[in-house]
Amino acid sequence: MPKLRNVAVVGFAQAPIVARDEHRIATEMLYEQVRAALAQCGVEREAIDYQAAGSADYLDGRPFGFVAALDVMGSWPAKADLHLEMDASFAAYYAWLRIQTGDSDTALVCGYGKTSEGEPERVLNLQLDPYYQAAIGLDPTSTAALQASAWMARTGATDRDLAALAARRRAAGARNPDAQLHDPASAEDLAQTPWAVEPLRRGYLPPVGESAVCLVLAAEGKAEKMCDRPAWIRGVDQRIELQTLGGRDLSRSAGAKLATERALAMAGLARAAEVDVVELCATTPAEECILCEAMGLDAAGARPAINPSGGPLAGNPLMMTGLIRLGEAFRQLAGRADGHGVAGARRAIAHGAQGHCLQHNVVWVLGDERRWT
Amino acid sequence: MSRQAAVVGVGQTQHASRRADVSIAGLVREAVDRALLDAGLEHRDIDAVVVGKAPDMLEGVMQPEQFLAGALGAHLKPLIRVHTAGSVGASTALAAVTHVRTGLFERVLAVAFEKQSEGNAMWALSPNLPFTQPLVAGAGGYFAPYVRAYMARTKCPPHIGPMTAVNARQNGGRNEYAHLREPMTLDDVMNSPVLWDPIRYGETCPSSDGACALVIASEEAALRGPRRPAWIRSGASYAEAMWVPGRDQVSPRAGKICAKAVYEGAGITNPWKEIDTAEIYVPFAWFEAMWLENLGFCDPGEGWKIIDRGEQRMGAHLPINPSGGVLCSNPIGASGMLRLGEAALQVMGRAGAHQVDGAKTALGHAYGGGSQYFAMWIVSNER
Amino acid sequence: MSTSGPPKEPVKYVEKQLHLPYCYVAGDYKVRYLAALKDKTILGSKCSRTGKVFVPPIVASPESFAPCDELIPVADRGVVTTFCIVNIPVIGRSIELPYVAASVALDGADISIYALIQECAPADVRMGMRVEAVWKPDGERQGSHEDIIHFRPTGEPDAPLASFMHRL
Amino acid sequence: MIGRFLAGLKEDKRIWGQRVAGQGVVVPPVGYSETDGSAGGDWVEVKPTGVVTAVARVHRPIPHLHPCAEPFAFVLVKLDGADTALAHVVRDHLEQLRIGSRVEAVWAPDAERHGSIRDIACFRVIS
Repeated sequence: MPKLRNVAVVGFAQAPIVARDEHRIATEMLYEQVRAALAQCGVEREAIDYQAAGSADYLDGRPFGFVAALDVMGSWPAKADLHLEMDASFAAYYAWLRIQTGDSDTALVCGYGKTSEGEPERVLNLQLDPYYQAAIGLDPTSTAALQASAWMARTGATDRDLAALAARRRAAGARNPDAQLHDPASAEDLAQTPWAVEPLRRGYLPPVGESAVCLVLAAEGKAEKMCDRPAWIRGVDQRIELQTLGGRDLSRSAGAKLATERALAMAGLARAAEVDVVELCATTPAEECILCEAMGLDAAGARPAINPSGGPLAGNPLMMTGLIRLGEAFRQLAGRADGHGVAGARRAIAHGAQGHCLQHNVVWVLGDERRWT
Repeated sequence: MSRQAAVVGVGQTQHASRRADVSIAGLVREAVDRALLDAGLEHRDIDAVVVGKAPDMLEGVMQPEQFLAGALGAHLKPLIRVHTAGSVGASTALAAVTHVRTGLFERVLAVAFEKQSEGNAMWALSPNLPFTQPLVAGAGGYFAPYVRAYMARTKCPPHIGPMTAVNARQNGGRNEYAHLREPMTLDDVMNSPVLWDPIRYGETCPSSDGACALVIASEEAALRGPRRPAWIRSGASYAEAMWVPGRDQVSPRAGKICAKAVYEGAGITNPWKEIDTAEIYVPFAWFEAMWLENLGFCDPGEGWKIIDRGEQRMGAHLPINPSGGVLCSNPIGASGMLRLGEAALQVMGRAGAHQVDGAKTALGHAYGGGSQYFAMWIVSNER
Repeated sequence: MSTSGPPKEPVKYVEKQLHLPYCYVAGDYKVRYLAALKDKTILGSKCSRTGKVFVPPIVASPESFAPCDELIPVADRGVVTTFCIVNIPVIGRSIELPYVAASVALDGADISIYALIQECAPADVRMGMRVEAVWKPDGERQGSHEDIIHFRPTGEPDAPLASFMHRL
Repeated sequence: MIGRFLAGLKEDKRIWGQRVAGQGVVVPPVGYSETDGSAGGDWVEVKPTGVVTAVARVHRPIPHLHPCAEPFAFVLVKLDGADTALAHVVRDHLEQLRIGSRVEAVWAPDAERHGSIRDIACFRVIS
């Protein structure tokens, strides 16, 4: 392992997730979050020397949608920059790499996009290979249902188990002011909701949501000045898998397992269960259970607390859901989670994902103390 | 933390208006296989993959790197997908360099591609933004007004663009991978239809299918490789906002900032004297003169004179785009990486029939958006 | 089982027509801008730090990073800073070729808009030419960018190059 | 590879897989191993029958996206002789469909096979 720099999350601002913001376009939503995140850190835009963003043209419904975001990220004069056509959690990963090279000390990481303007079921069909999988009309809910069915068949899990997990996340979401779903719902109620795509019920899935997110990273030396309780990144790793649904064991997440092992090793931890809080980018209860299995966690356990924010089941703004997990981990460690705070949280795992059936996973391990001396 | 990185493998496809013989994956693998072969490596030697391409609308597949992960040998590896408009190929290569310079990765595969024949590029590049009158007709329609402004500002003669195009074709004729290789005369260009006045057909890049792949390695890994690598002396990518009052799209500030960063990083104080050849992103012939100024090879208003004097031709003082450049091959997403890869081939001494004699230091450059994104590197034959 | 493989002559293409509906939010600033067009008024937004005016209105100045919190009218006339004459068609566009797409700096605005120049031969359009908006008649304006049919020359003397070269 | 596989569906109503490193017989084939990136190997014909490994029942199809207007199921089918599963649909006798069900390919009529994965119209449950 090469010598690494201690880098921390020092600021995080998120627009509350809503079904549709009727008043603002995506960049207008983002501008406020960039300002808010900088204000948290007590700095002006000039203090940040790198910027990275994640978004997708097809969700914007236009080519080069991300170019307009430069105008609200403070890109004047020109800033060292990279845009990733990915969930913004991967933009954070890249910004972390960039700080590791020593070329930058601080970075803005932005995620944005108005999912409500398009029809994600149709749009995300286009992520699949055009010859075999997109051509038969698969949509993200159907691929998630295929995955859920394979997992249920292997583990013996039932509809009641999915309902129970969804209900727990709904209860947690009710305590998070930025979550989209605020009304708790019992497992019984959720189990009565109609099928979205069987074996997934509508009550188990997040509705279309949108937000805008800005997170600030800073290296040791600057981080302490920008935040009284920085969330130090102790380990991170990301892995993609082959896409073909029938070419991998859909009931497991080999990528999340490997990324977790590598991130934990970097962090000097033996097991994921040694952390206090876990935020998982799981958009169905089955995905959450698959991730827990991959990471060696108990999805129903009390500690570590899993998705105390309600997680994506309480709000899933595409292209930033993963970055919000990292932001939530920061809120927990920095004592800024308020109503959904986990008492005494000192270590956290944040997970981001994109693609059908958890194709691509990034895993962060954070702590309230520096990793490297 | 200032670790060095080097290019140890370069691969590119045959570029053509339609590569009907291969799928998207086949096209990408043609470039990757050549880059790996060049580096004496196999997929298993690669620690991470960085993929770049321009708008997904060009092929009708969203985030195609997801279905291409298997084709790229990326299964269970780290991968990121970059999109920075026209500069994307170059910023993809630079993102791979970042990976290596962290010390966490020994060898990273950078891949960029476009299969423009599978969609309608003119449509995909003419965004009908909501609530706005759709007037911009493709990239040419966007950039033509700034070409006009350049001509008005410098009072240059009208043959500069055509001369640039003729020279590009001459160079492209020596590049076995180029899409357009047939020579053109000044009259051919002057008499070609005016598509977006003042830009003529003959001054315009083609629409190509193509891919490029580079293997970027750490210093130790590069020294173990079978060939002499191209050492990456510096690299930078910058972007600037669009609606800034007075923002100069003829010579954008972001381009100057980025150039300054790579020159400083490489210890270059006089680029005209210290750089032996440059591959710069010229999708419309007039941009060669514009970028020569923006990149600091001459004073403002003097770029066209370099071309008029022929100082940017093969065998002259500073050969520009010995490969023929974007004017001869333009698989959009790959075009920026081709510039950086061609610069690397020059300092490796392996550019074949379009090799610049004795090239030791080279610039690779790309730009994108409304002249907002810039990505460049300086490569050298010495550490 | 045979191992000879499938037919040697491959299927060459898989065709797909994409149909993706989108429904865009205009945003409050753009809503007010579009509504004002009905009254033959072009609104811009003014930077709270520099006082510079953006048309169409945007919520923050990309230059100063400060909010633009005031909407003010600008003139419906200005100067062609630069332009191109479009001679090739785009799928789904109905404008007759050739047409002039110009950057027009409206009087009172600090950035230029894209505008269609008509009522003169394309060859007669000049950098520096003064132009004005041609509005749809009263009662036909819908509060959309189509309320301005195009721009046309005013006949005023051209603006000198130096007066607009810094704001193409 | 993809083109020849599709030609097999269109012209011969035969399903071909490819034996690749690390994955065994891959159906449908892409010409390379998706696990290690190595280039593909021999063609192997597989049977039009197989076993269902995953089921997603669509009760309310999405117009102009899903392949039919009536309720149906997306399935993954591991065809006999294949080591990977094919994503496809089952349209009839959905009440009999479950993971582990045996199914067989139903071919589109000759005039409606155009060289696409949908030249297999759907799968039907046979046990």
